[in-house]
Amino acid sequence: MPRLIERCLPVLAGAGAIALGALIAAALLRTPENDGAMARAALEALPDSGVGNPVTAVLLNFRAFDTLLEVAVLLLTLVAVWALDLRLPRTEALPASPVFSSLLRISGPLLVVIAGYLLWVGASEPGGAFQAGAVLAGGCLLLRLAGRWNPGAGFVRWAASVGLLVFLLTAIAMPALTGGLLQYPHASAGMWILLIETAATVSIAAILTALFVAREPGETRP
Amino acid sequence: MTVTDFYALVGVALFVMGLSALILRKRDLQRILGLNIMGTGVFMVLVTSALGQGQPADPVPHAMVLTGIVVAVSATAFALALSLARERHK
Amino acid sequence: MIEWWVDGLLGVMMLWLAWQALSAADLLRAVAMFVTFGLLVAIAWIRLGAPDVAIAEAAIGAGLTGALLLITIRRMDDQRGSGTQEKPRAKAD
Amino acid sequence: MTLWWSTLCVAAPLLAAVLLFIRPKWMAGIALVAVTLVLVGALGLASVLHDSGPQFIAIGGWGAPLGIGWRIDGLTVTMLLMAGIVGWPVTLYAHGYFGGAAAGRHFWPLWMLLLTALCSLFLSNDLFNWYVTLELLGLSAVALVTLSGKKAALDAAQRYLYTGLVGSLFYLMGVALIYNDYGVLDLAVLREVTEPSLALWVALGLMAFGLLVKSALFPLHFWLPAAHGSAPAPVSAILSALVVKGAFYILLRLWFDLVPATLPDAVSLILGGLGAGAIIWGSLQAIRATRLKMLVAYSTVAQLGYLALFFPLSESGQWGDAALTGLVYFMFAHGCAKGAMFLAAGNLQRAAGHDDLVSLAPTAQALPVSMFAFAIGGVSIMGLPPSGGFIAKWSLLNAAIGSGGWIWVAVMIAGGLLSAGYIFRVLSLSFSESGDEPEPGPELVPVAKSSEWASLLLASIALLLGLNALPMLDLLSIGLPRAG
Repeated sequence: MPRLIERCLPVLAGAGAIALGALIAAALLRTPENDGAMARAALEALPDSGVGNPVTAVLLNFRAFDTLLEVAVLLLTLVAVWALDLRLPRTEALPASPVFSSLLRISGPLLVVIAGYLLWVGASEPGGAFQAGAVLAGGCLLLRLAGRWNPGAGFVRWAASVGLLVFLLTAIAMPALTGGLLQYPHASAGMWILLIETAATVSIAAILTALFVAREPGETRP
Repeated sequence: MTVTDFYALVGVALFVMGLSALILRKRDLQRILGLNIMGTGVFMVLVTSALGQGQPADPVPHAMVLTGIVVAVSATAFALALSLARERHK
Repeated sequence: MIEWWVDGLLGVMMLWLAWQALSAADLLRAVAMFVTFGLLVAIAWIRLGAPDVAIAEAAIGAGLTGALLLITIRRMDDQRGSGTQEKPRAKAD
Repeated sequence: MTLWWSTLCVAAPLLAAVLLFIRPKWMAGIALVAVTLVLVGALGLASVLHDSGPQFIAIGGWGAPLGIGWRIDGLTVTMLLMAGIVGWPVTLYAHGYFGGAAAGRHFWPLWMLLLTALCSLFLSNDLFNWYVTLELLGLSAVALVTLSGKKAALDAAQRYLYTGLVGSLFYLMGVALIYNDYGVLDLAVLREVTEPSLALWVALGLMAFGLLVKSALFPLHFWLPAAHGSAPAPVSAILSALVVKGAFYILLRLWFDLVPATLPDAVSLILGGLGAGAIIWGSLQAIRATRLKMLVAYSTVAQLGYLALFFPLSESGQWGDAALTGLVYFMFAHGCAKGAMFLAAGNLQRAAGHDDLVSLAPTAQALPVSMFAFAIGGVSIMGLPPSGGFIAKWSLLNAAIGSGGWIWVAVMIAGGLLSAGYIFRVLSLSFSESGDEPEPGPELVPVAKSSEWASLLLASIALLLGLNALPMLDLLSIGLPRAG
């Protein structure tokens, strides 16, 4: 009996999946697209958001609460991975080679510059904290893999959490300034967003790097 | 059928492909790939919903997908670490 | 007409690569297929007018996820290879 | 004031999580303060509600449809109170349970993030914001399960993780379909604009499936017993008492605001049927269980079935309100009772080093406080007076009788008898005379007094809910949601 089920499962799963796909496809194609009211609302509010890139405006202003929780998801993942206590070997550095180190000398600073550019330009053009953080994480990883950089436990913890901390403190400070949660003062909205994004970039880079390393700093085990 | 519809259908196909892989595959890594491809399918349906009739693109779905991508990489990192931890206990 | 060619080809390629990533017996090959898939998805985002998403997809969805997958495969091999596994110790019940 | 109280519920645990992450040494003190603040926030909201009715908060000052809104009515505040009231003893308990152990270092930030997710979920009224809270909730729950570090827990955690992620993606696909159709995420706006269509039905189906997987309704419960049974005891309590209710809460909101009145009766009948299946199947598995924590976990599967019984009952006109009252009271009472039972079971397991039912008697007799807590929790689970479980089941039963749903009446009575079966089994095994002094059993590990009293505290609240039900029922009735 179990063998029969095992043999039938691919067929059943395939048929079920196709039926499900057909149903969703029918639902998608049968309906007219929405009338774009949300797009209009977002673009109308854009001048008041403090930034020029509509996606950044949604992420850091209109729906900033989503993003706050999302940064919390990142921090959560780091704790979760550390809690698994993977006991990886202490050194996973790549063997030193002249080619690699000269590559590093060029690409390290370059990645930092690109990250800074993405962060800055995100206010008005495509880009922003997440993209910048990911690029910065790439740079940090290269440095770590080359054995050039091994930050201490305290540094990693602060860097990983500063984004969430700044974001949260800003969110709860706003009611005193404007009377609304996560509601920035009109004149300085852009500045607040840049502050949050800068802190978030540092944290995203730190967390993504630490997720890759997967080893809790300050662990005493050899 | 418009180009937008076409991409939406590709998204639906990716969703069901990822789902079936998750059910049928045995190895952790393949199932994690399945989850990621399933997620990409949902994101594609979301992004196509940003394109109305001749209007400028709606930024809200783009922001949702950005959030989704970050959540997906978090979940992937955790899932990979978890399967590594299970491997050690074998 | 040209437009349709680009999008049609892109869509078919994405589906094929996803299929390959999910069915390859060799995990390294599967990851390679997945990363390529991610890059094509990034192009699709540009075609759909979502450049912000495209940058994030290329950097995070393809790049970082790919790196995580690769290092995990390597760590799995290391763990299986080294016979000196320490006995796991329970931390609490 | 509404803004401050509701912000407190989210910001206090989140800030605590960050601080505990930066400085793991601070541990329990900060967590206990944060949970207390959640409770204070929930009580503050209750008083605001009492004075001026349901409230809305537009985060960022944008308002629907552009911004995210918080909706605060009796249901919201009851759930927030549940989180605070269950969370407080659990935090106290975890302090004794983890002590200085390494696992505790990770427990505290994870638990605080879970509480943040839960409070945000209860406050929110936005389809996509719910997705983010669901992910935060689900990932922190899975991470907490892994803390025991045992193979069984890691296997259960993986299954829990994959199932939860599939559930989230189904939910998100449903959200995508709705957004494609209406371009709105705020539930209050959607309530006004949605009309029955194929897309709406498919979207609701996808979302409901994802949420039912996450709230473990039979037969989608397959991941629950192992995860809840193998987690560290305070985590089991959190998962059974609170986490499964997060997804169900969203389902309930969708039911009232998004499901059109033209829903075929068959759908609610099927949901009720699944609930009946859960009650019977889960109870039978609990009766057959050989380990105490597995017994309690299967009891959760059974009790979650009662939540699904609500759907056919809510269709029954004037009895709908009674059914909703019963349902919410049920969630609250089950949270307290089940939390207490898991905490008590954890004490027994900690003391004996195992939780095999047959050899539990000496341990049970050495820990009278914990056994007493387990018994009181059991009284509420069985639905005997005077307990919160009694009030809840009484309301549900009333609604079923009033609307002539005799099948549901029969199922509820059968469920009550079956739950008495597994709970008395534990009690009789525990208090059975050890007879002619068997082998001088292994030394018992001492259990922290605070852990014993924490389980009793939670159990007493389950009892108190039955002794003084009126304030709670009043609160609940403020802005009671109605289908429309």
